[in-house]
Amino acid sequence: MAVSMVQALNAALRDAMRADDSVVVFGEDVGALGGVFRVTDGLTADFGEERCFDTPLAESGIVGFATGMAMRGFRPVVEMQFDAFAYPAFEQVASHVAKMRNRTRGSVTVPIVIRIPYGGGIGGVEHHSDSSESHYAHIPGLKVATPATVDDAYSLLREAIDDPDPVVFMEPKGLYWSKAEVALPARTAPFGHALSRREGSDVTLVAYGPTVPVALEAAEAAAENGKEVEVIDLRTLVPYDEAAVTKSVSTTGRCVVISEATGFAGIAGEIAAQVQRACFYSLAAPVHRVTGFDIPYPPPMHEQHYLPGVDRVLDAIEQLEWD
Amino acid sequence: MAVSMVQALNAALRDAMRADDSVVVFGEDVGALGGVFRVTDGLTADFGEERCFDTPLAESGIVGFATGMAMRGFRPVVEMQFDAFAYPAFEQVASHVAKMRNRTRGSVTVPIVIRIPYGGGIGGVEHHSDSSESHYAHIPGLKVATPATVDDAYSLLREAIDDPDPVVFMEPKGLYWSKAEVALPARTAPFGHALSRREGSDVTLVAYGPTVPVALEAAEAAAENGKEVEVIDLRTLVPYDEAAVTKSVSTTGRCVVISEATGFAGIAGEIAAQVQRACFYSLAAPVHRVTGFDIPYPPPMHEQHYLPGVDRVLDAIEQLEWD
Amino acid sequence: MELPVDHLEQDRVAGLLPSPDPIQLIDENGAVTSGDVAGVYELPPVQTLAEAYRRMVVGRRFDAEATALTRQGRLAVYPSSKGQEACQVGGVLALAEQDWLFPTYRDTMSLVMRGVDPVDALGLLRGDWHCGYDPMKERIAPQCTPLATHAPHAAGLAYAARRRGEDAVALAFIGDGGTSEGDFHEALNFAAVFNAPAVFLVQNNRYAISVPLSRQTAAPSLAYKGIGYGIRSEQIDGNDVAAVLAVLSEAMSHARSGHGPMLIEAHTYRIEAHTNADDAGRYRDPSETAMWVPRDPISRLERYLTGVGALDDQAVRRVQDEAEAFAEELRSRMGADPAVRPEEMFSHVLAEPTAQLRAQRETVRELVMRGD
Amino acid sequence: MELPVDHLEQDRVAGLLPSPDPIQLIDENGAVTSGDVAGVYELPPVQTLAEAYRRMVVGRRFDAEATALTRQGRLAVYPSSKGQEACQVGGVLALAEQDWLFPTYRDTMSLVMRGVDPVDALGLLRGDWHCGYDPMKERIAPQCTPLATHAPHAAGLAYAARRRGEDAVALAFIGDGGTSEGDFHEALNFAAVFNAPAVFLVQNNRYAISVPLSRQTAAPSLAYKGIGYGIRSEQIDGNDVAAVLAVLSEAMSHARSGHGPMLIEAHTYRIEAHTNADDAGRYRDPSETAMWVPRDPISRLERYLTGVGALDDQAVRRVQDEAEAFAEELRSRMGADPAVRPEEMFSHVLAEPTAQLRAQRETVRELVMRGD
Ligand SMILES: Cc1ncc(C[n+]2csc(CCOP(=O)(O)OP(=O)(O)O)c2C)c(N)n1
Ligand SMILES: Cc1ncc(C[n+]2csc(CCOP(=O)(O)OP(=O)(O)O)c2C)c(N)n1
Ligand SMILES: [Mg+2]
Ligand SMILES: [Mg+2]
Repeated sequence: MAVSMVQALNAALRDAMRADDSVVVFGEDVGALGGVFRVTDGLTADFGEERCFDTPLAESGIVGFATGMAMRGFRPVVEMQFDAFAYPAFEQVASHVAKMRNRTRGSVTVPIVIRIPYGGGIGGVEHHSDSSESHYAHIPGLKVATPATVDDAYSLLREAIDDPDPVVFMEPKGLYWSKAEVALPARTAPFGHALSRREGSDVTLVAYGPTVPVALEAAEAAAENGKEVEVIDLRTLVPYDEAAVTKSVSTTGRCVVISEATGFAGIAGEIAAQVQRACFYSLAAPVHRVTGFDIPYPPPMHEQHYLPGVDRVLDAIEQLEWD
Repeated sequence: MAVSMVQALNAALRDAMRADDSVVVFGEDVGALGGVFRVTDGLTADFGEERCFDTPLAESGIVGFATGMAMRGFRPVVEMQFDAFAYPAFEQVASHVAKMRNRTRGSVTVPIVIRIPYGGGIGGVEHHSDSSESHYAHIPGLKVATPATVDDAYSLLREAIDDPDPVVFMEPKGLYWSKAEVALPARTAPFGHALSRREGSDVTLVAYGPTVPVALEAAEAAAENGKEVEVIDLRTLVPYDEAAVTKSVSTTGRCVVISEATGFAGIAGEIAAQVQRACFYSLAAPVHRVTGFDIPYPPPMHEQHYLPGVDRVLDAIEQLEWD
Repeated sequence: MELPVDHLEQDRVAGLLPSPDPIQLIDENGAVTSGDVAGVYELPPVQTLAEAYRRMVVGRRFDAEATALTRQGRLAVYPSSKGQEACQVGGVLALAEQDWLFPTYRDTMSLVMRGVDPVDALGLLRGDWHCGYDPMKERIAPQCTPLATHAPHAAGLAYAARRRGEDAVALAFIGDGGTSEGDFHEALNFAAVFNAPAVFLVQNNRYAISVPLSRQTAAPSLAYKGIGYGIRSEQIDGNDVAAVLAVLSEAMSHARSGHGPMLIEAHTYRIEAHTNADDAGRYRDPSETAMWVPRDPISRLERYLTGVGALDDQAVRRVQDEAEAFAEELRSRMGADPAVRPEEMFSHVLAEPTAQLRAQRETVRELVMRGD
Repeated sequence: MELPVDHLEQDRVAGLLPSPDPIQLIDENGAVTSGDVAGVYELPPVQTLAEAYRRMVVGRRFDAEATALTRQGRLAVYPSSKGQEACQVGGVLALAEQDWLFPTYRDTMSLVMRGVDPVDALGLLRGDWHCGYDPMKERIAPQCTPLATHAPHAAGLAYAARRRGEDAVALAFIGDGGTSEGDFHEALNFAAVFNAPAVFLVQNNRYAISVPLSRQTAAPSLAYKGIGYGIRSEQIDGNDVAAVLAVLSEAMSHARSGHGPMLIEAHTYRIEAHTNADDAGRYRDPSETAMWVPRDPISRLERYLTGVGALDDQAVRRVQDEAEAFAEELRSRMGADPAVRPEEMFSHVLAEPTAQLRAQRETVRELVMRGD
């Protein structure tokens, strides 16, 4: 059956709630409305107000309240309505959620999942299309997962909820309505395992979340020019599967990292830095990055020019010293 | 006269307040107390309550209030007491301060300076030694400056206050009491210009803020082993002086980036990624990074093992394929 | 011996608390009421009310047209303020030329009613730029989306204006949901501590998207938040433009004359869904919405003005014609796609683009030239 | 027709507002007062007060010893709670076994008075680890430094406990300065909306480091913040342990019996500087501090207990001896550097260290072995 990413996420929440009484879902508009993207659709109806409920409109409060509940044995899955609206919770995330286990030598753990729809491409007005994954990846103590496929949406979210550590679960909102034939419950690879979405021996594209389909499309186009492109989907930014990326680039000798977020000081730089070090002797060309520009996410009528698209990826591949 | 970095910063604030009536200084404890590090010492006494004043204890409020004041012609210089205590203001910084010019096509500008003491090495308890420069560097629309020397503390802060853009001014608190013979007012190089703090032809150390003295000390030690080390002090992370780093590494063929912040997805990765691309054919070895580990900043009795010290820098240099 | 805490004058406490029931000056039948128990607020002059009527009618027509424009794909999204016209119009009528308005995404009507070109006012929602008007020229901050984050700006700007000797007050609109955010708290506190001439008007339309007021607060009413900051507070019937005007005018002069900020809660109702993209049927019963129809801010004022002889059928038709013409002009001006320059993305990031930004702009320029 | 806003019962409003003057049960001369105008609160039994006296004396001695330890370089820093013993001790005496405490950096005394090993309680300030005690075992959250951020935790934990059918209340300490943070606002609101059994005790010691209360708020008093959340509130003489105990006990049972959170403002004073590293002379006059000496929480209770015959010179000496012994043992146990294992930095970051963390731990291990 064709399942959308939203449906897969919804199913993951349902199945997790069914499997474990301590899983509770809350946030803004997650109850009767089912979330502005309908990811929590029907949960209140099916599990009751106690298991899925709306909160006052205050993201720091939501994450702080979740922290307190987690201290007393719950597994809160909270929704931040859009990426930029998670910023008010930044202190709670950085100073408490990420650090609680460490501060208390493992005595207090807060296995919270913070779901954040991120990225652009949906024609949203300002503050609705940010990509903040690099911020979270830069904070030790958090795991950061981001699905690119429907089955991973299910599998990674289930794993995130079961994980003993807090997980920032970044949902690529541009892919919410993407569909695939998937039989749920689907279990794919665990956290920390990148997956190759396409084999290829000439160049490695490293992508995650919203840029995986872009990479695949670019790979198809490059194939027409006789270049065999491997596409690696990271799936989790933390833990980062350095081994998989190194293995691929050691073979291909070329690498392009693709990320929708602002490039400067972002996760794509981390990956490039690791690749050049691990694959120094295999690289035929420097690692390139294709990322969002170093500008605020633009208004809807400009976003096509902001997003790292197939053409920019193909341009980057072209520049990888082929002669 | 030997001047400390704190004194230089204080002098810069004074001179800026004298030069421009619209400069106002506010934050927590900046008034009668003169700031917990005494950077604002005497400003209220000398310029009056209207020019330097204490606020309620609320960082988001401070930055938001500053934004409003800047909209009406003031140049607020606000203090965040410690690095982690700027997190509550994250949304104001990311969603407004950084974006206001862009949102309004240049009509509304908010030339605020947000002063943040950052980094460790002072034996502070938890939440007092974070290094969050990478977060700010990753947000388009902000400039990020960080002095490593006493004269730069003065010069960069003056420039930050005069700058038409908002500046996150990161003060390396471990160097607050470092002294130098400096005649104030001192003017050094402008924003966006890295400075070479030591010449050397064998390897380039890229550092900023608290890691500049570490780099210099490592360079001295390496010299004893016959290695000539160039030390580049970035001074501003945004704008980033790519040209200066490229020029140096093109000559030396080797590069180590040193940063106290958590390494993963931080600014050091950005620099490494840029260097490997710009200097691909000059590099004799991959770019190495010596950074804070990917863990929460440790308690005082552990911090000596966390901080990127001379030994780790020398180890990194050793690994740069010398035969 | 007494504790060295200020001995509390109960008068001071009473002076900060709102009226126990919302101030109402004209009831839904168009009759003048004794809704202001304290007798502090005066019914505005009939000319003012007639002008408010005109603007509310035009404003509602503007709002309907904007919703229509979303169906034609001319706007990315539109959050309607239908039913909130008394606040939208009363709010800006209370402003003097030099005053500043801090609106949210829901308050486009108020921008237009203050005189912003409606096409510019719709810039954000049309999507050619984030803010389509010039805030400095209009003295209207960019419409704010991250909830409550504009409230500290209003406090700061008001304080700054006072410091500069300007006679300006900042009026910030905020939703019931927005009052739950930390920034609301910090803004009110800063405004009070610095005695900033700022007025905070909470349009309590009883929903934050789908979340009802009861999930937002357990307070007797939102106006009771003021005393916790030492801010004088009031609650009003937000569908009675006479009450909005009277209380807001008092608040503005309270602030203007140096008595500090004021908090007003306007009880109103969001007649439409949160935006055109929202499905209100999921979370509220149509019967609830129906209850608010007789409380409509326009019809009650129409009855009042007709009753006092300040409005007749002909005048009503004149206003409707004006509204229709307004809508028609808007529709035709919004009919074409606006010109956008992709390189403009790089023009306003910093005062001067960095070398990196220039290089990135070049990339876009080339891609655009290649037609990608 | 009426607005569909809850018609406000003035009783409800009155029930949420604090007493106009701080509740005081024993005045500074040790005399029972009629400070509780409403007559709601009862003077605690004399045995309870005697126990409070004992703990306050030991607590103060502990505090002095901790300050002394900073001078010997045994603690990185110490924020004294001298003068705030009535809150520190009254606070924990009001707790049942199953209750949770959410303290700040200033509340080490309360930890010790609840029974945490003083060496463990000083872990944060000694600097061998962030939190030196086991929060789950002690039912005391790690002492919180980022101001007010623990307040939403207390709300969440209290709600969770109630959901689990536990009979536990969460008591959060917070400073006057901390009430200005957005997280304070959000915590109170969440607690109220979810009817969480949480009690928020504001120790208003009139300073946030150097910033006086007047710069923190313009409210009649901080307790007036409660009504804005629909939270019952009270203000008390925070140096009168009888008032602290009586009001806090009432608050705890209010919360425990399902009536929701309560906010209490305790008027007190920070006798010492902010920490040993602070220089209070820069921002306050010694004469102000002197004013608070006669209001001392210990001496007034001593007078009261002596007056009612529950304490004599011998008993006083016994308590002092106990305090001295306590301090001596602490001093000797803190005399040596604690053992630290550098690799522990990597042990608690995640449940399982990643490959990268393992590699980084190896780096440290090698450096340590090399003696760097
Ligand atoms: C910080 C933040 N969180 C969440 C959102 C998403 N959001 C947009 S409008 C809205 C509801 C706002 O309700 P209210 O403040 O009552 O204003 P109204 O829309 O009713 O006018 C939400 C949750 C946002 N814009 N900003
Ligand atoms: C979010 C945050 N901002 C700033 C600080 C720095 N700081 C530590 S204590 C303090 C004053 C706190 O005052 P108050 O809440 O009254 O508590 P008290 O110290 O008087 O007990 C400040 C500003 C902090 N710890 N956290
Ligand atoms: Mg609303
Ligand atoms: Mg205090």
